[in-house]
Amino acid sequence: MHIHTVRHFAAALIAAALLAACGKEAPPPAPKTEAPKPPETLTVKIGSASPLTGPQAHIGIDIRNGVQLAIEDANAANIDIGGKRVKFEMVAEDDEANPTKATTVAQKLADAKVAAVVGHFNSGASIPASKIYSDAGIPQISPSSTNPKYTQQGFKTTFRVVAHDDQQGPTLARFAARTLQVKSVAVIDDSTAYGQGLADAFENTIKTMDVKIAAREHTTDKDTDFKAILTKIKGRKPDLIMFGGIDPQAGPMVKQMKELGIQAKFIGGDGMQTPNFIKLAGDASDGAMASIPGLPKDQMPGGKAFLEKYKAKFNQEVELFAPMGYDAVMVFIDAMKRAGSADPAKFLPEIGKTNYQGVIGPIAFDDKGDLKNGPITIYVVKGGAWAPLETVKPEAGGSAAAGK
Amino acid sequence: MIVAGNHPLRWTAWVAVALLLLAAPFLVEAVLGRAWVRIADVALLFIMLALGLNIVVGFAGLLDLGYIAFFAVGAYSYALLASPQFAVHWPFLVLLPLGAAAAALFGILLGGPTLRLRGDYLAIVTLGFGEIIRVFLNNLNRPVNITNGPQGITLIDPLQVGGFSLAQTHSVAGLTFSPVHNYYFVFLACAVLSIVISLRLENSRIGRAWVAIRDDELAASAMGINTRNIKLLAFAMGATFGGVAGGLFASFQGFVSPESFHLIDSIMVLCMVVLGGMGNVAGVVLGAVLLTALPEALRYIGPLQQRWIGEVLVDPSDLRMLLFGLALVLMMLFRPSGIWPARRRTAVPAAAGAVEKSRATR
Amino acid sequence: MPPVDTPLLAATGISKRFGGLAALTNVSITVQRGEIFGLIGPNGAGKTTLFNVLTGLYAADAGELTFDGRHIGGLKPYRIAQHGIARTFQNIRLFGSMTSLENVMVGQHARTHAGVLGAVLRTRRTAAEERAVTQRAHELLDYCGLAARANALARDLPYGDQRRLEIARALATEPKLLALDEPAAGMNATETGALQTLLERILADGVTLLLIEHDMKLVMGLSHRVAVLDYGEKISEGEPAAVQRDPKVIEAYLGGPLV
Amino acid sequence: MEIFAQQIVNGLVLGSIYALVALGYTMVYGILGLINFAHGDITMIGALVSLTIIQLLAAAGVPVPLVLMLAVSGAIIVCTILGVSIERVAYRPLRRAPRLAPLITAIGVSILLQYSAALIWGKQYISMPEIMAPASVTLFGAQLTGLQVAIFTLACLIMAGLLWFIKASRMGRAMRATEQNPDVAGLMGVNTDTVIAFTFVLGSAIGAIAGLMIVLYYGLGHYFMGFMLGLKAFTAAVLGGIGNVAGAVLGGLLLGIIESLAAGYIGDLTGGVLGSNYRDIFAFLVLVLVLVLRPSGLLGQHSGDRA
Repeated sequence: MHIHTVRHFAAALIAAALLAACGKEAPPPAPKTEAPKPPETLTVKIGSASPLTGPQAHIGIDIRNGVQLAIEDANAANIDIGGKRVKFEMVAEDDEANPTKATTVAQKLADAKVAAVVGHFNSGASIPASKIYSDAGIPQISPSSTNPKYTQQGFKTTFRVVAHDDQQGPTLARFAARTLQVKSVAVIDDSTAYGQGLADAFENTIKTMDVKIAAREHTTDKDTDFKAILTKIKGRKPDLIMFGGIDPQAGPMVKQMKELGIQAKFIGGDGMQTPNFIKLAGDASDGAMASIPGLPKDQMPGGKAFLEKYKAKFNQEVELFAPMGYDAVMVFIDAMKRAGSADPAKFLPEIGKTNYQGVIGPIAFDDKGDLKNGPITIYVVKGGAWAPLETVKPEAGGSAAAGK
Repeated sequence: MIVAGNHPLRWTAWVAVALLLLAAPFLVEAVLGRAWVRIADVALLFIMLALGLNIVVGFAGLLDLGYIAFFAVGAYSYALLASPQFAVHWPFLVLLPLGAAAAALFGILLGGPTLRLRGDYLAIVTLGFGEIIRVFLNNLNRPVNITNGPQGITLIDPLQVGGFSLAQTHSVAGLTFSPVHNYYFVFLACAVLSIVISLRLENSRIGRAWVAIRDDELAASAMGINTRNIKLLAFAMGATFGGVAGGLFASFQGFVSPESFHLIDSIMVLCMVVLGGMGNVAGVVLGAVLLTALPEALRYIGPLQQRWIGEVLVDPSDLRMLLFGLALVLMMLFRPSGIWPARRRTAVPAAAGAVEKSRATR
Repeated sequence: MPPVDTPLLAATGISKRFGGLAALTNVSITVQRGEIFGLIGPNGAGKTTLFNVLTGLYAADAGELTFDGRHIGGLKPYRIAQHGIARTFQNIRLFGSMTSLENVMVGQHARTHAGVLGAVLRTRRTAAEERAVTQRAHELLDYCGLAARANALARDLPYGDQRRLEIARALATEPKLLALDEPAAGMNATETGALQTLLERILADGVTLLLIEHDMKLVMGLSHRVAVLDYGEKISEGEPAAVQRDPKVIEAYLGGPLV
Repeated sequence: MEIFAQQIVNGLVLGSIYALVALGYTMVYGILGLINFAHGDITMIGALVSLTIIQLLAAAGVPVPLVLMLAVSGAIIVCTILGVSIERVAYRPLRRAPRLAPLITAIGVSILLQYSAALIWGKQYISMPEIMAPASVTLFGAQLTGLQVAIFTLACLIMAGLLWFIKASRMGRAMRATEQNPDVAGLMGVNTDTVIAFTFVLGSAIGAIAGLMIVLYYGLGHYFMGFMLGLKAFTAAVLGGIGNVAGAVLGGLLLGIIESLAAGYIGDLTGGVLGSNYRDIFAFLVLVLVLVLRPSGLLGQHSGDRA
């Protein structure tokens, strides 16, 4: 029996190795633009890591598309770095929005010797992966992870081009207290890192602004019945309900508010500023507000052109984070140019000194790698579409947010 | 147990396997890249998890659908006491046993009131338990912040002995030991230990009592087996494996958050046990390795479709889940004892004594 | 140590109801040390229910159980087995996925002590115990005529062997009383003969036997005393010959009074 | 007071949905002793099928009552075919296998249904066009829409119909006989295969109706929506006494009310230590408590841990 076990085990190992080998032989995604290489050309790989499969695939693919567009634009611009013509190449990996898979993917990108990585989408993926990039000395810019902790780990390689929760939340709070003049507010979150982080930041700021927290409630990112918490909130009669979460919850929530006869206004973050929110909420969506970091897309410096280019290329509208993905690549290339090298060790110090005019607006980083406070735009649903209401400029002082 | 004449051959085979396993990370890195060494690390962790669940499901026949909760308890025990969260940094030699003990305690807390329930109720209660643990981990950041909620815990200490940290690259005798290599050897040792423990338990008084309970609980109790305690023991042992694996996971990843401990992760481990062969240690190991490697191989399906059909028709992660679901059904229908059946379970289970809905003799 | 002249098992006034159905009403039996006690009665008379009460599977609604001088009423089955009552089942309940040898080894569970730590560390004590258990199991298989079947899966055994394996497994618990629920059911004459020899040998080796059996020839031939149940009540008790002449018994078996 | 009344209304409507799904669990469990893990996902399929029909027909301008008729018929047809096929392929061959086997198949079928739905409908939340204006009345200060009243009434009607059917019809008697003892029922001339298949038909059809109700009430569908719903409905069935039709409905309504009240009041009652974030585990706590303290449920007679 023992001898059997051993043989089987060996067979299993070989089978596993073969399986792995099969996987390896399968070709990587075909590069879109193949050009004959002149001898002085230097190929620089840029990684893109986001969920390409699973429930969040549409947002992950959006990011990858942004990266791809940037790389094609860069290649078309014939960029020279350190005297060599550079051809950029994208290596896209799927992290499945799963923390464990994210580290595997990060290792794959490190193996592929990418010069820089745009990713990941979820904070839960960006954080564990950031350690691997840091160990490998590969700079990483997340286009979308908003968890403050992401940049607080002390890694030199970690940046983001999106306002984190502690920036967006307080801005929302100030808008609610000053512009909307609310006196009491109910706060709901969806118990995710994003939703709760945003709601906490909002609550912590607005508490200090003479606004009463009428209720603090929670739901989940899978629930669709909010009647119980909304009924409780109804009893507290707040002027405003703030929701930290994404559209599949925000939509039905607004609808159920109306059914319960709740008069309060409704406001949320970038996760619900989507066309799908309006579809899910129907007529009840009218008047709902949401913030989104950056200027309105069509007011972004390169915004209109970017939107058109994106649509022409992919035959679909930008979901959310494609502009951030695009800008992340451009920030890398900008740093490479200034350093005169595509070697991460050389251009990494330059990233921190970035002062770049991107699609999303001016990009500069503070000492942790967070985006220096940029503008945040509040949108409102009017006649079945999102319309910009107000762009809130950063608070005086510039860098980083109201510390908690 | 074995014919004496086989001894030289047996030793050669063992030594060959041992050498292969020791050389594996370097071979894998050379052929497939370092990412696959990381995948091997994860596979070794899953071997431990699957072996733990195998004690509960395979040996004792108790369907536990919330097994990942014990993994979570182990991971958080480690994470909380070796990270800036509470600014304490206990050594792993204390934390791993502590995590195992905490998980075992949870196993007993769960099993105590619920183990007298019949199989399908037990399944649903354990499922609920798994969710309860996750919901608590997700929400114990208020009113007092313990787990840091959905944001998770960052900067967890790597395993280290004295000044030797597994999270650093070391060079020994011309070989480069990167963190994934270091962890590979630690995990390999733990996995081998788990295999040895499983095998020894299987062929022991306790192991036989587990299988007796699985085959016929009533007859087992008539043979003088305290079925409740022995089942509790199975839960506690299974949980211990999960707790240790959880601690290792936390140190390896450097980050834990509740999203790593969903029901689907419990089901994954269950799939490994069922597909490999419930109750058979070697089969379960094979199941864990296959089911860790397979999804990685399936990744290439997406780009292949893109290339051949022009678009991704079947999302690889969907395909993976469809295959798992289908495999669970087909295995139960046609090969209930797994791809590598236990010696004991070679016959079809339809012939087994226990028949559904059989009334106690009245 | 209880005095030797007390009965080994005394069940007094046992009643058990299932919903509206009275399965046992005020049944009392006593089994003396060193005898074979037969329990007979028509189908549904409550014999197996009484067995299940005696072995702790059911709790009696009323009545007292004393075994070897100790109260065992309300104890869990495993406690009763530890006290020294072993049983077989009418519809064979072996551990199908284990070998014959392992089945008998399981029987020794309550008489051995190895725990998880001992098993994992393979301590000297555990190894010695394991060897003793294996050896004892082989002896018991041999004793019951199953030596050649040691490594066969229980579920693959022929019917008669399964019955005998149940007995071997029960004996492994080192019982003072062995309760057999229709051990000869489904056996042919040769097998029944072999069974009779085996039971007599078990008795000779000092184990008291309690026997439910439909095979009248077997039960009357073997038993020292017999009790007859009908509709959950004891209608007769005594030596086989006397019981066979009891008009109540004849009536019960022939189904209704002879007018 | 008005808030309390509203919470009760919320709970009753949510509970009615649990009740409808719980009926499917309880009937199958009663007859086969099997937790049909896939039942929540059958409800999900019912919801998505009716959603698709409504989307197509409403866009084509078909009158609303006809749309609803067609949606419910379509959902029932798809779900019953699915239910019966699952029973035939995945459960029937395992009827005499160890208990673990059909449970594991059930989990497999559940995963298969979810990801097949993901393939067909995608993983996005699908929204429903508004086909009915939500008319609402006020009762004891609580807002009540016509749809809410309809859902509650429907749950009660279906329960009453089922009770009558099981008591009075020939098939109902056969179902009871099979539940008591399948072997004996077989000997008495009951075709247990047919009875079991019929039970799946009934359960799946009710699940389909529940699916439509969910779509109408919440206005959206999703491939994963059946999972949590199924768990809670199963809890409801256990709470009421599994195998018991009236118990399933009672359990569903109670669970709905417990959840609503808990989400609404637990934060204040515990001084903020617990909050609505624990809502989803109340169902499980109820389940554990019931199973441990009274395994037969509120209306059940069988003991929960019979061998």
